[in-house]
Amino acid sequence: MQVNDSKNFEPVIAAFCCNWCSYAGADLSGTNRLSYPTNVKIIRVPCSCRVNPMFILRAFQRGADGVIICGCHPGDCHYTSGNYFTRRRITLLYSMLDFLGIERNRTRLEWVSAAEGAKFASVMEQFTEDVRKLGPNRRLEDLRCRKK
Amino acid sequence: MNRIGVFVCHCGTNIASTVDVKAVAEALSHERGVVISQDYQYMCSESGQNLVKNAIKEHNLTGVVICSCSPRMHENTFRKACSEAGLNPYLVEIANIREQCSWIHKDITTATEKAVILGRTAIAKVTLNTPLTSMESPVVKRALVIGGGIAGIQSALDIAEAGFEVDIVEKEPTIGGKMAQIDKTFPTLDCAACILTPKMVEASQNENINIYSFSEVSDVKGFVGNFTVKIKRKARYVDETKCTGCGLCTEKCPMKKVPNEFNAGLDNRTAIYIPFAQAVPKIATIDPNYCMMLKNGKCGVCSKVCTAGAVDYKQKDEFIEKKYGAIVVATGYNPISPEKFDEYAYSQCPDVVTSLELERLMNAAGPNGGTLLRPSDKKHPEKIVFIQCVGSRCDDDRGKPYCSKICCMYTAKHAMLIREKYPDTEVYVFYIDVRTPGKNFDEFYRRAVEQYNVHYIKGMVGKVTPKANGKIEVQGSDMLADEQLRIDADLVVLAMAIEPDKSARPLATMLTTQMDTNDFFTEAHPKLRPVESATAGIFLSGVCQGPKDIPETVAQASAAAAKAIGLLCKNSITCNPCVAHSDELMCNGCSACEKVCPYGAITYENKEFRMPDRTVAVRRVASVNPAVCQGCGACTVACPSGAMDLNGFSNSQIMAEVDAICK
Amino acid sequence: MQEKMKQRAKELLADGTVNRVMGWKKGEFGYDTTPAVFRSAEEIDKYFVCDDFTNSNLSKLLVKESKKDGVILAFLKPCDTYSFNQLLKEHRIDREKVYIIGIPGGPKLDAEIIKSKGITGITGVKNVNYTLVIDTIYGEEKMPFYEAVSVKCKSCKSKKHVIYDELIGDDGDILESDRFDEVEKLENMTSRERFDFWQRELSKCIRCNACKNVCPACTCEKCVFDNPKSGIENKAVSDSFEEKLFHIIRAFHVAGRCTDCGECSRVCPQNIPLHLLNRKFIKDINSLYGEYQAGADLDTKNPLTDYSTDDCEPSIVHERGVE
Amino acid sequence: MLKISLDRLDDFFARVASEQSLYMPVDREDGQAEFRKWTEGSKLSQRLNTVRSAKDFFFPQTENLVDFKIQGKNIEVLDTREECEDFAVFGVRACDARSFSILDKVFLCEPVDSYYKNRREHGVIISLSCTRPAETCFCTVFGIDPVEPEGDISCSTDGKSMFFKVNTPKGEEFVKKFADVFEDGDPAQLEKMKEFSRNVFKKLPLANLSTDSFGGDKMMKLFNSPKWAELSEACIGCGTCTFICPTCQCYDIRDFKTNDGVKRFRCWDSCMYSEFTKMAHGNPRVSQLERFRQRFMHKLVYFPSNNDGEFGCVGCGRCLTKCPSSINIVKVMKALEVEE
Repeated sequence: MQVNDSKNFEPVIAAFCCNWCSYAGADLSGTNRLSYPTNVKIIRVPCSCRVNPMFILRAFQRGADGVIICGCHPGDCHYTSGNYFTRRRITLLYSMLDFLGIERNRTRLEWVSAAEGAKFASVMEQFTEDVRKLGPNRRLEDLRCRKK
Repeated sequence: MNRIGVFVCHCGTNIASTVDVKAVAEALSHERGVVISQDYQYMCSESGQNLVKNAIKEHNLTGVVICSCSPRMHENTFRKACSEAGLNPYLVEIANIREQCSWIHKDITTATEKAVILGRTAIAKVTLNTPLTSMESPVVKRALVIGGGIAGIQSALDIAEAGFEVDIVEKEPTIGGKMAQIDKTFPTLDCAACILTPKMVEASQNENINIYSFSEVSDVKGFVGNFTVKIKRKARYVDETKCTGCGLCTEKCPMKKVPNEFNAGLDNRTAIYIPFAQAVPKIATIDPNYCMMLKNGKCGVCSKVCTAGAVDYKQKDEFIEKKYGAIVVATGYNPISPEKFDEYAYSQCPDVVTSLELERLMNAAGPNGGTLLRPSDKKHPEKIVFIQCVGSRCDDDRGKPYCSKICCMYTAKHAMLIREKYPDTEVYVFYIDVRTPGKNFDEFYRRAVEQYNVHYIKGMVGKVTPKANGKIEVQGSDMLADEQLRIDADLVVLAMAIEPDKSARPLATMLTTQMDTNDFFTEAHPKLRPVESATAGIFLSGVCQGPKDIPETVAQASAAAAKAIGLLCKNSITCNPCVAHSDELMCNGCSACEKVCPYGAITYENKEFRMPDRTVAVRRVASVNPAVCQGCGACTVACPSGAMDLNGFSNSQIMAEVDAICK
Repeated sequence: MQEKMKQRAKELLADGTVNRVMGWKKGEFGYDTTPAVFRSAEEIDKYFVCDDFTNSNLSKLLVKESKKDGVILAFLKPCDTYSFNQLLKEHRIDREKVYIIGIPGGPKLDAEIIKSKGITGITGVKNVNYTLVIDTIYGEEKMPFYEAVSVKCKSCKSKKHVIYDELIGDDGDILESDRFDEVEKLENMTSRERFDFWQRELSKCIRCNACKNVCPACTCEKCVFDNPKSGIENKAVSDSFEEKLFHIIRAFHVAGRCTDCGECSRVCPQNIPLHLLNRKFIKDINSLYGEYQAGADLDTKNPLTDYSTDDCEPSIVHERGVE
Repeated sequence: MLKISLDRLDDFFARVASEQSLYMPVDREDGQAEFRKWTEGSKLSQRLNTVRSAKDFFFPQTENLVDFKIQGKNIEVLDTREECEDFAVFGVRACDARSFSILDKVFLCEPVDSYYKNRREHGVIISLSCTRPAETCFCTVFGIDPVEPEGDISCSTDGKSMFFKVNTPKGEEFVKKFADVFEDGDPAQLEKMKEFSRNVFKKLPLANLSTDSFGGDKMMKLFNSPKWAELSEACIGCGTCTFICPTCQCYDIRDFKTNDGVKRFRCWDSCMYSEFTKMAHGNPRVSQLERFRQRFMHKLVYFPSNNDGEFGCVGCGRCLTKCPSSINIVKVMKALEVEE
């Protein structure tokens, strides 16, 4: 059972993008005028391995309904190995969130290269839709930060 | 107190057509800390930049937010502009309202809303920005080349030509490496020695090059531009400064039963030896494992015959320490041992040889003076079978998963040379695939098949059995004809896979560079930075990075040299200030950060701390070398206490951005 | 056993091998033992105890003790040696300053379990052939030994000492344990059920920090939760989000380092099954990145500071089991 | 004397709960008890005590003090205080019942803590006498009679009925409000039971613990005792003892930044924590020894010194059960007493 608090629910999506691949991929999707929902707001990080689980939880606390992390494809990391660490950390974190009963589709990790503007747009489109279906984040929210 | 200036760019109509820039500027002007918020047609234009510069001066700004195109586009432009106006360039943040807003959204209302949020996010971050200064680190104008094969020699020569001092460290008594052992080279069939030895001589004569032969790197400290390397000069029991290389000692030495490595163990040398005639440096070396004087104190012949008085039985290993700005790794390769491949009967039959052994058998300076004879009975082989991919493209742990790349070509070379010199000899080659990409390579292979009638058989050899009559039965399958073959050969040649030299892994640890699972050094980027390691100042030359033939090796050696020269040309390196730093008071010294650092930028030291109870405690704490750190941030997440943080992308900055976005 | 330990401790004190002994001290009611440092044979004779209730893990205390002058003798149970090794691996303990005597492990008992059976007024507990004879002010009570075994000993992973200078008693083996059964049970629930389960459990948290302060993997000079600069510092749970944040981040910080000693659950005054969070990480690490036991040795890389190029993608989480 | 027969007790609870919030100890799945709001089907716990004490009702772990609403460059202060609704807490043991008088001394003296006072004025304490104490109980040491607990109303049972004794005007009002549920009963049997219970208390292992060595006048001698080092050695510096203690009353005031402003709240703090009383210059209590000493000195010396000899401990025994290292006030008292 999904709870939809309002019909016009617009999810807040925080997207962490690595500077070298995914942020550039997002730029490319802009250059090519490939639209994706305004719900997605990007935070630039040097590498996906900079994303601390604290940031992800913080986003949910502060009202995000979905968090997505994007990095270079495995093997293509600008810093050679960063995204491999990301992959392990985020897999374990997501598994833990799932274990605690947080909806799986609120979190995602995607590899988007600087050339994949179209992929970036479609990934964001899809993710926003998935989160929209889930409804507002209630299981991992901080009531003090709930929007009135 | 923050005094932030916000500058919203129209980018002509690029932004302004879908984002109400005036509304964005107005909305952001109410944010805390914002003292001026303006919009302008083209913020990146000179007049736009002047607008920013004037505002900085007029309002004494402590931070600047530019709402414009991607920071990948103009971040540097605005940083420079701010810097010119006296504001630290790292107090600038860009809100990307073009690529990530106006260009992808169509509805002005929602696009404007989003632009405001992106602007707020940048404001939230910039309030936490701190001024950063790029550090300058001096460069020692000397390079170290580790390995004196063709790769090392080429890199050294190129660097020396550019006017920089180079040291070559070679673990063998002579430079030259594998190429010195090779007879002819493909696809031109010119003599390897003829093209290599002049280079060796050139290296020894170049006044910028200093060769440490019979030496090994034992420790590396420091970082790009400033490495301190400890070199172990192994005792060769001959004074290098006195030995003239006359070779008299090697003639007189009574211990003549030492397997000769240079000839792949196919013949013997003396205990005091010079590896080969054109060795560089041409200095004798005593092999302590065989020298009777060193083993039991009886003999001393070499010392007696040496007119230069160069022999010194008391010599000890020596260590020297030198500073280098750049290091080129050229540690090369070795063929793997055929021992694990029992089915090919290498250990049972002397007439089953490896390709490198065949090179020596055919070489004029080899054990047979250049006449191809079977090792067992010194007879001329009439039927020779080559077996390809022994240990290459292998899916079990006896061999290597990769293609060794050079075997197809050198086998074609061998087959052709044999057919040329001994037309009565039949040559068979069992192969999985013949891979001949390269200039004039496929033509070369086709010549072997078409012109020299070498029998290429697509298939694997199942078993090699030495027979009583001296023949060797090779059982294999011909996959194209779909039949089993039995060939009674006189000589079987195994194209062994090649692997990185065993010294590479400990070296990689010392250099804090990365290696793949096969012990090949990992390049910084497989396509765009193929000759640099991920560790700044360490360059990769030759097969240590992956299987290569000679032309490729030389090309890469020169490329590595070019990169090293590029570094050595600088007087100092400007470091990216957005690097990690550790708060010593919080650091546990647990080593988690060090383990994830791809650059080896983190070291530990024991430091004294004054504790709250006024006692002094010694704690192990991490310190980041800002000249080596590239700012990826992997360590910041590995650190459980949060002692490690990243300049420019600090925990608090990113969290402030998260807060602003999720508001 | 206890007598042998006292004997050996006194010998080592006497011959100067060590100048302090770390063990446990008797309490008021025969079940409340306290970790303690003994400095003389007299103290040992008078107070030293090692019985069914000496279940606390001494490893973490050695972080502080190994910084003091002289060598300290520590009695470590098999599970404690894993914690010790892990601390050694993280450079938190000076090995030279600790003399380890490995002692047989549990199963150790938990007085809280005895009390939860309604037995109260306890003045002494005896183990008579695996029946507990409990003296109370209301008369004698009995209960089977195994019913009072503490949670951390119920699914013991190993009876083997991974580090020691000498042993008292025999060394045991690594055991096949059912320690992941409970985790699996939760995994098989629906997402909603899991959420309700943890919401109920974690809402009991009073943020006393006992789990954190007792944990041998939590030895940070300054914990992020105590550090105003970390951005997630807090002293009390003001919202159900914060209890989740605290326990997720804590489990994440000890992931790959937690030896599963079970101290967190033992000390939790609210009986929150905190060990399940850590075990979830251990189970995931084992199944996704290969078997790994923190503290088993000094060399194997922590799976979280290591990687393989063919690791699974996080989507594996989305694909498996029940949503 | 007012009574309700035990089989009608649930009706009484339902009746009270229909008019106001009623809290009482109920059993939890893990075999421990906690105070919960009464709902249909709630069963009064038979356990001696709850894990958390009853102080939560008047001094909750966290509590919002004031809000600041921030809009752009404007800040607005919002008073979030509201008049508390009437509520009753049933089943408070004698130790916890006494704790309120200790907390009152702290929070109701000038300047009065209006947040605490608000709750205190609207809460009725219905205490319950003890019949089956645990080995960890030592309330009698502090002059508490567990058979005649304090509180607005005190209850005791003779096995058949629950007897209600009204102690305060607030209790009087409560009884009046629900007068219809009470009967009149003969407490003869009850008095016998009480006598029996009193004898049980005399047999408790800690019954003879002495407070003679403590009090304000022993300050310097106790403060400088060399025993503290050894006593605090095993303290892991957690806040378990503090947070389950019915009399610990230290708190911190903090700000939480919400999306549109700041919530200022207070939360329990523990003198066992390394961050406690941290000031600009650092922390005056530099090691666990000082922190540990502070907690016990406060209960046994400073508090009585400021409050006419009343100790800051009620002998509930929670810290004896819950301390991860089994160090507690009794061990401290015994150790320091030996010295005397």
